[in-house]
Amino acid sequence: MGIIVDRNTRVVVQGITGAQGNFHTRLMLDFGTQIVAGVTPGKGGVKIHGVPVYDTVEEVVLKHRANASIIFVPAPFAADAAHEAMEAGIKVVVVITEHIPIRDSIQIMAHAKQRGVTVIGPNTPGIITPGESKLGIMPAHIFKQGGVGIASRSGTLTYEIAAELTKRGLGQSTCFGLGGDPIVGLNFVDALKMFEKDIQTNAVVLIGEIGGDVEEQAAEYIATMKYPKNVVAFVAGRTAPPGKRMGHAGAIVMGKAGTAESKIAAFRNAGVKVAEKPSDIANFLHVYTPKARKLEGEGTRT
Amino acid sequence: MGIIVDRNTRVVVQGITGAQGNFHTRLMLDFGTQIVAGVTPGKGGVKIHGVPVYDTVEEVVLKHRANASIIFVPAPFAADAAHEAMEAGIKVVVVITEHIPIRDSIQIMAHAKQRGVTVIGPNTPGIITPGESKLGIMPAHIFKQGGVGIASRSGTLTYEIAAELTKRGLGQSTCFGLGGDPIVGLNFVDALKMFEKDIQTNAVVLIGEIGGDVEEQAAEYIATMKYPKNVVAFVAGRTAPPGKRMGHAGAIVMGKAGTAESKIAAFRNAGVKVAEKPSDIANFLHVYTPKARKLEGEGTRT
Amino acid sequence: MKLYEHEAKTILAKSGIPTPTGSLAASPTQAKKVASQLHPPYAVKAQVLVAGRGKAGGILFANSLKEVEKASSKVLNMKIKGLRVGSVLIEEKIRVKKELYFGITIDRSRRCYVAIASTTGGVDIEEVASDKPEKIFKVFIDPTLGFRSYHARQIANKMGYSGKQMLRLAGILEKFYKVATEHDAELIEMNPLIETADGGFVAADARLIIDDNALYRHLQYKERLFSKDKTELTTEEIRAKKAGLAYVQLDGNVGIIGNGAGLVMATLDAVQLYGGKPANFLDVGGGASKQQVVEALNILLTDQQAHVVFINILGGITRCDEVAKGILEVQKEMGFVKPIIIRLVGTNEEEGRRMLTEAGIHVLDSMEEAAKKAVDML
Amino acid sequence: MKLYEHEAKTILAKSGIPTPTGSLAASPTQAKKVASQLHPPYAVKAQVLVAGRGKAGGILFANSLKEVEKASSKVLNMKIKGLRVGSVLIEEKIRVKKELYFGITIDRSRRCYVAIASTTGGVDIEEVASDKPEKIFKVFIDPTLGFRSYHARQIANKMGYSGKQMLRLAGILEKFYKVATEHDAELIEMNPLIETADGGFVAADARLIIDDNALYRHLQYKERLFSKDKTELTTEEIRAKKAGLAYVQLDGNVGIIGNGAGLVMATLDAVQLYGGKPANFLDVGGGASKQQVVEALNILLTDQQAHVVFINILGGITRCDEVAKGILEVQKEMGFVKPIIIRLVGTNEEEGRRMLTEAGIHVLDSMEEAAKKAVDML
Repeated sequence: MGIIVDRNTRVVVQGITGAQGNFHTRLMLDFGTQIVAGVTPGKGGVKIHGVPVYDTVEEVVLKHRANASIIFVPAPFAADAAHEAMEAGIKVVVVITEHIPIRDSIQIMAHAKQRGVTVIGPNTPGIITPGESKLGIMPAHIFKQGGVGIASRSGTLTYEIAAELTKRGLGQSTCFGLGGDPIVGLNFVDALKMFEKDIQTNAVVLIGEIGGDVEEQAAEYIATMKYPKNVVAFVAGRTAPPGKRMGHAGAIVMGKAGTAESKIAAFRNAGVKVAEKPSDIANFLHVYTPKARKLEGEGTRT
Repeated sequence: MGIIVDRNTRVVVQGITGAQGNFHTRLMLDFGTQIVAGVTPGKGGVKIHGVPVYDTVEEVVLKHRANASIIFVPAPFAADAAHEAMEAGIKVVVVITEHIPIRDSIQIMAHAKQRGVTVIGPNTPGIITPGESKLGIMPAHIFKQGGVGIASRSGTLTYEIAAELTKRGLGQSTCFGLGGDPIVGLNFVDALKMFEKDIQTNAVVLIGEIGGDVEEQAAEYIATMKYPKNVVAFVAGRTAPPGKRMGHAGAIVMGKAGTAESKIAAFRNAGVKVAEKPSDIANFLHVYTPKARKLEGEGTRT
Repeated sequence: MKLYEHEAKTILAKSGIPTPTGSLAASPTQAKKVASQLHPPYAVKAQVLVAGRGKAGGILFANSLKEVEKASSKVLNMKIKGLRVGSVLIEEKIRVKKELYFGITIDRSRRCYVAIASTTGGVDIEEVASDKPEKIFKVFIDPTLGFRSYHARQIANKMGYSGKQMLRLAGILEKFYKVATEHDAELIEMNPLIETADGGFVAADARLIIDDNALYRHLQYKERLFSKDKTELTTEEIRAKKAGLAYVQLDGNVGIIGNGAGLVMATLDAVQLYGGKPANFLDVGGGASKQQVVEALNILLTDQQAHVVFINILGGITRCDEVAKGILEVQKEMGFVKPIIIRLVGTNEEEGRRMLTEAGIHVLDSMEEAAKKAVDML
Repeated sequence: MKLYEHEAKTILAKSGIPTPTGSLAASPTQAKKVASQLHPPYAVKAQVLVAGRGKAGGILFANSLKEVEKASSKVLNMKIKGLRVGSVLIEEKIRVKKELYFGITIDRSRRCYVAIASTTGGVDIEEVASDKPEKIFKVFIDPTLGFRSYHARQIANKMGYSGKQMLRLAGILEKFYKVATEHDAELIEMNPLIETADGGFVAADARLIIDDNALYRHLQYKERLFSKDKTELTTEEIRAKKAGLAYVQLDGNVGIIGNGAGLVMATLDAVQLYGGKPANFLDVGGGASKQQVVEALNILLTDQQAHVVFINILGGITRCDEVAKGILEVQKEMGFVKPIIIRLVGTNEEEGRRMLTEAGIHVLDSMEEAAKKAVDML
């Protein structure tokens, strides 16, 4: 269970022969992800960690029935790789690559919408359903199977929070990064909808940051829909000045828009607990999600 | 009744202030078509034959609830006009304009598919549902309300055949021209499907010509689906040499593809009567469509 | 609008696609001079705007400058499918490992461009498509996506190439698509696209037809629409084109004028049905002016092959009185040098018929009757 | 990457969009010379890469050449939001009938470009959007269609123009969109776009920010990424950029280094929560090398404002031993001139901690504990 990816996800790694692709293919295989093939144009025929490499995604879908892709292709070619995956019939595309031009990302998302493809990223650490599948670059050992769904705009901060939850006995259903760019495939509302349907998930953690308004949208959704599961939020960037990009291309306060204050206020108005510091999240979950503790016992098959 | 357009069709004329647009607006109004407005960029505010003119289709849809458009805009701007109509929410777009570049037409059709818009043309005489609505440049007096649906790849030849049918007492449900270009919005199979559902239509006439394979597709459809209504076909261009465009951009035999022989053979194999000359069509209809005669009596309210 | 091979190749070369080294020559002496800058062996290729030039002897090979001169002289004196050869392209002959095909054209059913590749090149692709469909690879191009580099790689891959050679071929295909869209190509081909002995790829022959309707976006070509040297049209066809008439010369004996492409085709068919043979297709179009009718009639009256002229007008936008005026003007100016059969119905029919009848010209009602009569007059 | 006003205007002018007549000057004398070629009155505009220049006195008007010289001298001696004014743009002042706004930027929620227009120009568009939303017209641009001429007409129409003036304005907006896409604009604005007394339109001010990630497609701009004169960055920010570090200078007293944008932001927040004030944001990114750690530390150790440095590393791709090596190298080369608090967990944690502990450097486990301690050290 969990959302988007599970033990049946059949993964193709695009850009598998690059340094990053190669390295993380090994880590994903170690984790148990079903990697059925890799693609690097011009390198078809070789093997990487026992995984067969092809020239095109089309072949991989035909021969190995891949249904998800993780992209490590350099930015100038990453959009093309995403389009290739989508046209070949892949329904989940995780774009790890950062620095993709916005214009390219806009086209990726328009294409994805046409074909009903779920895009995670670009500029995401990926997605992990502990105990089942990992399409990403996150350190696997800090996660453990359980009932907390995490959607985040940040990589390392997610690890910080997930590690703390795990240490405190709160396992995770699925954790994923929306991506640090201004244009990404999923937002918090998408995440909330999916976590709502997932029976394994009994609480949701949203890790936001300055820039854009996905936090405000999520708050409105939670309030309007009387969201049935416990939600805890954290928003990074309270000290960020306007007009400056804080590392992520998408983390920027424009005038009065996209401030941490606005997001925190929106969450609080919607009745969502907002943590002042990462360690508070586990506290809130322990207090407000009694069911969360029950499911943890099961979360050890990893 | 009839297909695509009827007495409730609310028409905007794009390019209404041009010579063609102006002239045919008068003829369409005379016929009784509900023309709610015209559009010519930069001419907003004037009136043509009492019809208010606007700068944008968006306004017309808002203020006059137009749901169909007929386009007389010159070729270099016609594609833009079609996109404007579709984006404004118009669901039937009749493109009279000829000489639209193929690349532009391809984009029009892709956009139409996305939005579920019916495009007739380009390079079409338009569509007429006798007694109800006419979005086109065909002479109205040769048509009469009745039970024969006509879909045609040619203008004048349609008039020839419709006039003969009318003279012989065979009225028409709807007549329209697919358009003389290689890329057009509707094909014969689309026409057959719509005429099948239309209770007024009891027989269908398909007027084909050399080039492409919409006739072969129609024949296959009729055979496979055991098409329930009587179909008579005519194919122009038996004497056309390969490699030469016969007036229409789409009327060209490429090597061995698109010949009249191939089309006639396909129809005959599918059990469709093919007329050797235009006057045979009425003969075939009289012999094979007894019901056709019944409905004619009603076809006089024009 | 068809471009010459050498023009298409110049365009391809500019966009970075390898083409054979060579240049154009209009005389045997010039051909020899061009060849003297090249490495033997040489290819001497007739520049004509019709297909099937090879079979007609329009491509010769030469090993020496003397042979180039001789071959050029031969080719420059040829007529291919009725067209005079005005120039030859002298090129270095390529060392062929394999002949491939790559082209982009329009798929009418799917309403999109289609890229077509084959590992059997240098021959008619339609024949390959019907005889060995397994040797044909197609990509239907989604207009919102275009032909992307992965499409090029998919094709190169299916053609059996891998590694750097696959990437090299894919790179060429991608550039080729760019040429196609930038030129509004209705058809663009490299046939053959040659895999050379050293593993490279060269467009040994190229064909490019620009969508006539898009010529307003390509003004450098639009100018020559009416130039005989630069098109495959006959003098009469150019004359008709200038007058805004759609005219195709055929080899029968009944000259035909009508309005509307479908109606004119049906008129040709009817004439043949009754035993005649159409001398031409001539569509005056919708709303023809008196002057266009005059021009149309003049073309057919001076056509020695057409023994009878059959005018078939069904007026919609076209006005019968305007057509009648044209006919009367021709009668007055040059007289009818051959029998003319007229069928005239539709808009302003009465006025038109009255004018003609008063001038002693008989007018018919039925197209089929008129066709029969035209054949009877032969 | 931000372009200067005069650069953006040159680009607009090239694409056919009217801009005021004028030229750049780097000295009062040169300014006078430029003005001597123009008609009075004149505008003297500071060229700086920050917004709010008008309010800061960076735009002056002049009626004579003498006044131009004086105004230029004044402006060229200014610092605007900490940036020195290196040049002024001297232009003919435009006779204003109305000030409009037109811009194209990114709509994050709808995942597309958005064209924004307003009949209230010359002011901050975000303020107009919140105060008078009825004065704002938007077109969300479908990436498969683009911003077409009818979109431009819809906007011009809603802005209240009709007839030829509407078409003229629409033509400018269409060209503007073309500039936006051709330059991969993240934000492009004409603010104000002026309707002149004679009914024309002139881009009186222009702003263009190119998407940094797309600079590989715009190599003429990419070169200057690290040039102080051509960016709004401080010396330290350029130094960080060269080293591949994301660095933003702030005005607090606790220097902060971390890995991952979200974690570093959270670290800043934690420092503030415990009563400190962050001196900067510095993200070494994923998989930082020893050399990057050295560079990061050097920047903070030489920052006079930062009294304490807090290093917060949670190793994923980043290896703790690599970070430790960097820290040790700095310690050896220049010594720690101020207190350093280190939190180091994750990949190769044990090795990293061992190395630091052996060198006598204390390492913490918890980010919050470390933040508290850093503040305590102030």
